[in-house]
Amino acid sequence: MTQVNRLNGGLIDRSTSLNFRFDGKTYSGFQGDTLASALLANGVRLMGRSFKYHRPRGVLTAGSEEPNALVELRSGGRQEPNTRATVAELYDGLDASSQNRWPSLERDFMAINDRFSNFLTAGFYYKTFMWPKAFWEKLYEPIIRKAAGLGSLTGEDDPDLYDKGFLHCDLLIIGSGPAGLAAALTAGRAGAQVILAEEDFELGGRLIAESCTLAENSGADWVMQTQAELAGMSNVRLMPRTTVFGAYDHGIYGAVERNTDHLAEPAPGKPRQTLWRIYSKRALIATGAIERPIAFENNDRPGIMLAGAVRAYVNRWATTPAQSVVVFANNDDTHQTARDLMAQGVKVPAIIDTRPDAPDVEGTEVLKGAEIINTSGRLGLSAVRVRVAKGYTRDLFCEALAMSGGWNPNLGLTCHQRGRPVWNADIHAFVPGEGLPVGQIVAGAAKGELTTDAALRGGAAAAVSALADLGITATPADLPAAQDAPVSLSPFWHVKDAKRAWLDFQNDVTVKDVKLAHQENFTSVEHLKRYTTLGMATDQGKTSNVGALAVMAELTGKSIPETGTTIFRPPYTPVAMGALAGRATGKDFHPTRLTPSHKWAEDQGAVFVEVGNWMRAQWFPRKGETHWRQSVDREVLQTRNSVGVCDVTTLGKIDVQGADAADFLNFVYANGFAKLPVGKVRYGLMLREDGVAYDDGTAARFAEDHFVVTTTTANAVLVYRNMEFVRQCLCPNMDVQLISTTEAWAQYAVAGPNSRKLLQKIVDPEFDISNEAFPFMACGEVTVCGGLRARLFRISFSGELAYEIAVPTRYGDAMMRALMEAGEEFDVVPYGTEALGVMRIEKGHATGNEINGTTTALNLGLGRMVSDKKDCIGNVLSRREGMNAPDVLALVGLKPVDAKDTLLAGGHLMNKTGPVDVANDQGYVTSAAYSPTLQSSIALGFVKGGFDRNGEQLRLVNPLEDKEILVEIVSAHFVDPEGERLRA
Amino acid sequence: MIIDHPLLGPRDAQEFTYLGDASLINRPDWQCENALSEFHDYLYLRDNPAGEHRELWYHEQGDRSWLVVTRNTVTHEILSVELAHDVAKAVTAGRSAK
Amino acid sequence: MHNLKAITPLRGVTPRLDHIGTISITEVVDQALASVAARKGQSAVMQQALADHIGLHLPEPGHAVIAAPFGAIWMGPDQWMITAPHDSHELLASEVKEIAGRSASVVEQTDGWCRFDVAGVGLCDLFERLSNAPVRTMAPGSAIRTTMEHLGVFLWRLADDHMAILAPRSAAGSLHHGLVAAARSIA
Amino acid sequence: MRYSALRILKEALTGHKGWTPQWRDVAPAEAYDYVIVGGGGHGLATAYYLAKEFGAARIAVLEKGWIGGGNVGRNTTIIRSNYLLDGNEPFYEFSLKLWENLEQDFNYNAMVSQRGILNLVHSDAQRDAARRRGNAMILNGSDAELLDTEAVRAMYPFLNFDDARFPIRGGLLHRRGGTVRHDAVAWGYARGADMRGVDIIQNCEVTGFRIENGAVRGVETTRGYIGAGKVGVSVAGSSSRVMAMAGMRLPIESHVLQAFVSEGLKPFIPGVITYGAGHFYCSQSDKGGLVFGGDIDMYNTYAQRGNLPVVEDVVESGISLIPALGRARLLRSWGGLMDMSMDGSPFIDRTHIDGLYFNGGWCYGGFKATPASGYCFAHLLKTDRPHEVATAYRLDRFKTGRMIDEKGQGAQPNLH
Repeated sequence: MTQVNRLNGGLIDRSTSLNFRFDGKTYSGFQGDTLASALLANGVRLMGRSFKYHRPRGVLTAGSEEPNALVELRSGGRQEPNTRATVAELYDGLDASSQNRWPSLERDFMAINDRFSNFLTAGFYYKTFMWPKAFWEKLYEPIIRKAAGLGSLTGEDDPDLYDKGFLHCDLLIIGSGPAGLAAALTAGRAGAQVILAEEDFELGGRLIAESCTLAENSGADWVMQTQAELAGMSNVRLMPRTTVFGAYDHGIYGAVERNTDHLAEPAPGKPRQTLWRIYSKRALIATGAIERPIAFENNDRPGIMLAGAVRAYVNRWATTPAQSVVVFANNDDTHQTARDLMAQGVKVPAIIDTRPDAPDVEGTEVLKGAEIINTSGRLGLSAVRVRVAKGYTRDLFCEALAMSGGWNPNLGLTCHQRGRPVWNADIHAFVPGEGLPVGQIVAGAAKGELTTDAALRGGAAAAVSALADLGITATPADLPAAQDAPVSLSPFWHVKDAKRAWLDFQNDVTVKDVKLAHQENFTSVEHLKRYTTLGMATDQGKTSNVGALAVMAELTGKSIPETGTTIFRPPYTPVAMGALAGRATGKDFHPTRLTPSHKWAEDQGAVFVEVGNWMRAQWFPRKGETHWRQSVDREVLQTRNSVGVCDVTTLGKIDVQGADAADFLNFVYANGFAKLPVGKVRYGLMLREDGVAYDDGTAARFAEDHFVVTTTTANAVLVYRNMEFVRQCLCPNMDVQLISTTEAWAQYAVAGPNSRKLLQKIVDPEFDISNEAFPFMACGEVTVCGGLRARLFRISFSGELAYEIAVPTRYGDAMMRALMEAGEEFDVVPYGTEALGVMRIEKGHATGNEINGTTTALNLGLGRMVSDKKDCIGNVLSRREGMNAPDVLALVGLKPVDAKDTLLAGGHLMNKTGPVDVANDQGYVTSAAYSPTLQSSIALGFVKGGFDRNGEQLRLVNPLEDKEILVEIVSAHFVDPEGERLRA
Repeated sequence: MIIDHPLLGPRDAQEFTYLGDASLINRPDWQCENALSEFHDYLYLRDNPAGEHRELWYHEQGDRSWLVVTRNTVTHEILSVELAHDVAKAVTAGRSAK
Repeated sequence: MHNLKAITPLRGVTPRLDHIGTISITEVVDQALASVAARKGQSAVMQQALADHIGLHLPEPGHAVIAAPFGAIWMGPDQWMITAPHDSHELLASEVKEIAGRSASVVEQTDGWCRFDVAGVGLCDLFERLSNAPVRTMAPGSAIRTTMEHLGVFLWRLADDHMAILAPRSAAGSLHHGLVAAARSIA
Repeated sequence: MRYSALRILKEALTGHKGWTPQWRDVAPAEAYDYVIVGGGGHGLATAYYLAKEFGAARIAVLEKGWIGGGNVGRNTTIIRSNYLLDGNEPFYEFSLKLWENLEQDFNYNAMVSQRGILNLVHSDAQRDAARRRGNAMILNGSDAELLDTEAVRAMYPFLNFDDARFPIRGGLLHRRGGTVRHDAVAWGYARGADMRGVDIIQNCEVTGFRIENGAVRGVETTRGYIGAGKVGVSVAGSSSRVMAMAGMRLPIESHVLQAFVSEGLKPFIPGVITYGAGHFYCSQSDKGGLVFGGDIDMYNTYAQRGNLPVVEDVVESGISLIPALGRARLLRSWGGLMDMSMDGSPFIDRTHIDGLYFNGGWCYGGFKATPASGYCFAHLLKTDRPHEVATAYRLDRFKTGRMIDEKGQGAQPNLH
């Protein structure tokens, strides 16, 4: 197909021809085209369907504010719904499809909605679909959902990579039109660190869209020359294809750079897009202005476009939307559209100007004081009906209409921190008002400086003043003379008495909908938006909000600023979610922490489990074991019968030193630490200030002024943070120093009756670790394997005779191998977290399942640990009556009455008789396991008043899985309740 | 947000962990007459002002300092930043003077 | 002498080295670390002792110094990390404690950390994709503790084209993966 | 006016001339028996139930801006009754039952859609917790099902099952949970209350309470003094500010929760999914936007906006769970002020001032509570006794040590 609407000139590269497909048809365009410009060049006007009425639509704009021309770009996992054809850069092989239509764009079955539009007014759905009750979810809603939505995701994983990064600058300039470029030149020459971000792939803004001249040069030439100078400055970073989408606190801006969207696909390892967090000392909003349409009957047909967009297509992309274009405007500015078109030989049958005193334009007729009252053409404009000043109507045949109701400063980024725009009566538009984000300034059309000359000079001046704030002296760049005619515009928002005149094109909100909202008292702007869905589409109302506000102002009899303002929230334009996630997805969602024995465990074929960010060995299957329980049972039994080794490095370790270290721990822990002898370890329980149990662990005293504290794996970071809080904020006069040593030491539990014998082969012989010399709860520094420094603790989580041995992490792998080798004669087993869990339940030790943030020391059976003889975190509030009632939950052991039954954590406990209901609820099971030692399922749980209920039978109910069994309350210490083994 | 650390200069608030009202430094005396009531008010009640708020931030991914940041909760403007350790020392000094 | 063989943070027998584009990423294992934190009111005494004995003048906040074979990085108020080659100073914490005596709390930190040295002309491009540190204005001798790839790290600028990263040893694999991915992205 | 399909037909054929305001704009009267401060979902529902269920009259709702402009108009529209603790679950189950009949009750289609809520679990410990919760739900008359990985896959094949950092190991499904068109809830209650004679007064900010001899007499407002027999305050994120005018300090902090919506998409996610290993939950609106959120911004604030790190955190979680979302675009973000309480649970209680009642501390769970909150607050205002499902929501529970701490995080509001 030939490019029937391609003109001469433009900024496209005609030497690079590109083939592309739209809805299965092949077309060609040039390097520098967008999908929209290339389609227009090929004579394609119909590009999409509207959201609600499925009206045929073509391109309205030439930029990111486009509401109509949305397509699905690419396919498979790369399919990208709702892509604006106006910003999609053409590349060879581009494949796009229209969306929100069935079966085809030309024949869309859902266009039936348009026939019923009179019933489908704003908010009609709030008033119906309520009967019969069940029909909403079963019938109406599914139909509505299917019809709604725009493009589709395939559900396939996005295969592309996304980067994230951080940039710092003195001045961030957003927008590279005349204001932005003038500011960049000024700031760049002053030596400031400058970032110039431009959402387009070309710098220049309106300068490359208009036929204007700057001094003797064309606007485009000046842009090229300026760009070349800026590119040569090391202190200036030019960032085309970069959309600054959000203004966040303290000068931080979010931006997305589209690195490879203009290519068929990214090269391997290269990102599709990069999310930049830009730290700016000052930010200049030079985002230009957005043209506004006029609402009139059937103003939404393909071919009806904004006039500024038409000029952009003509001047930049050498494309006309059609061979015959009518112009409709309320301002002088727009007349240039006709001149630009005619200069390229495009027919302009007439300019329709709403102003009776509009100037003449050579080469075409200006219908003054006229307005368009209807249009025709099913899938594209074929004619407009004009009511001329004298009142009679005239039909003009044309395939395109260039309309303009004036320009609105593009002030989205000024509103992101609740800044409210104010009305400027000179230009009949909102301009940035008070409450701009700190450090933000505005220049050019975004500020309401609507001439090229004002924008250039405003940009330079803004840069000078912004840099002056930072102590950098700059002088305004010398700038060429440019067009400086004042804005001549007479406000015109909509043609009266239209039946259906579109304000929000994408969401199909018409003037009539605004009237209905007014009639039903949705007059507040926010109510109007929410009731009619105005401005809620993918363009966020960039072309529609102010027009609707003007209509509402007419209805309420108030002025526009009295009626309200419209503000914008981030993001400025929609942002690909992939970019916001960056590389932190999939397996890289969180860092992975590996234990010192990980490599060795992998060699053993261990099964790993995520524990926070750690990967820990869960069990170590052996040949012939087909079920995890076989492995776990073996690990438990072998540990209890001989010896087992477990990597416990993940437990938090905090080194506490200083003259007041003991007093400090005495305050942090509920139980006493002041009198712990050197060379001893003590179990410690920490409370929160509200008296609820927080964490438990041990503290080992290596010297008068030196402790090593352990925390649970889950709370390592929290406990450290809390201890720093106590140290810095509550006990600022204590001499205490803290540092985490979690990762510095590889720590292994060696447990079982043969653990001492095994360790005697590892610990160097000069260290006596006999029961007498190194009794239960002893600790000390030793050397192992011929001289390596190590720490030894005689502590036990399993309830067996047990130790923990720690060596510098780099030797952890070798240490594990040494333990296994030395333990061979005892048939040593490595055990994982499952066996660890089984043994701690058998022993009745509480962990995170029991210390769950709602349980107190009393609940845990540790009430006596909370000393009332000293001050400590949590002791005062632990005395509140509700936490000390006679029937508080108490930690108990549970076993099935019928040994064959299995206990499950999460089941609720009911009295043996009576109904199964909340009133009868006695507690719940926190942890359950099969105990190979007892050859029975066992559990820990909380039971109301459970300390006195030993021997009582309860029902363990699990209605969720339709299970109920009888259990008996027993001591939580299933194994060795007297603690003889661990002291052996 | 950016917090101007007294020792390190401006740092992204993302490096910090937020705790809450800086009055958490003023922990009551455990042996005072109305200890239960004092601790209740200390731990649970908040001024929660719309405006200037003195609050605790912990530079967890930095130098591990606790900071007292005075910030406007409406505009997010930060008015001053102090080391909490210094603030706490002043509090305890004031207490022993009494 | 003990018979235990060390492995590297990336779980190799020898340190890993990657070249991607202009960037080289080197796993550094010959580094011993010890933290020193001054006891209450003893900061001056401690600093003097270190200066006198090993010529190490502890740096200001946000900085690091080298007094070969030793180095020091500021960690927090009255707290520094001392570095030295591991092969010759495996017992660095004991050495430092010997010097500082009761003026400081000294803690062995050697194996709490992994270290990667990144060098190459694309250094700034790489690090601005990884951390919020103002890498383009970060002078040699600065050391910033911040986050990278969701990890708490030290970034120590050794030269214009040379950065050392200290990160928790257990997450060395994740950090290395992030460095390599960013290097590929800018290659 | 009663809404119906027939009515729409009639209006369509007669040029839509017959539609009347959905609520009247009225000037405040001198005095009311009941003044509800706050024209959000809870305040409007309170007025509605006071008039409809408790036969009260002379009721006004005072709103400083426009009704429904607070959290009822800026949330992620989820309704559910899947709480763990006995202090909470009966209340939320009562609320869900009210939702189930709401549209017929107030003759407004709020699009209550019980699409099902799936809370994913990623570890044995999470499964144990889900089992305990599911059982608590069932014991309280709600519904729950425990799914294994395969059952989750059958429902949501596009979740990340193969390359996940924290693999999906099942989920707790609550079929009666779902979504509601949030704005319509405010409008439906407003219209229903208005029809029953309630005065809804917009642009009327309360600036003080008139309290004499320990009893409230009325409120000072930007539109003059309004006398009141009883005053019920229901102002969510502004709770501390408003109650400070009565000299009260509350166990509440104000925080911002951001929420997000994607561009419109053809149906993709049928129900509500909550990620168990990151801060992300998501559903899809009838218009096609994916509505999602995560965690609060963590610092005290009265600004209805958040910052970028939380946006990134939420989306990282989202794409880790649903890798196909990478190509969808985030369209809009907004922030709601959350009245975060010290244990994560709300208050519906009298105060020490006679005639002054407080409803707040909803954290980010206020939307789903709207009907029950309104109903129970109306009950309390009318009878001076708490409704039986709201007896635990007392202001003095921290004094007595009877916290209702679902998450077990203690007295740190931003962790709830």
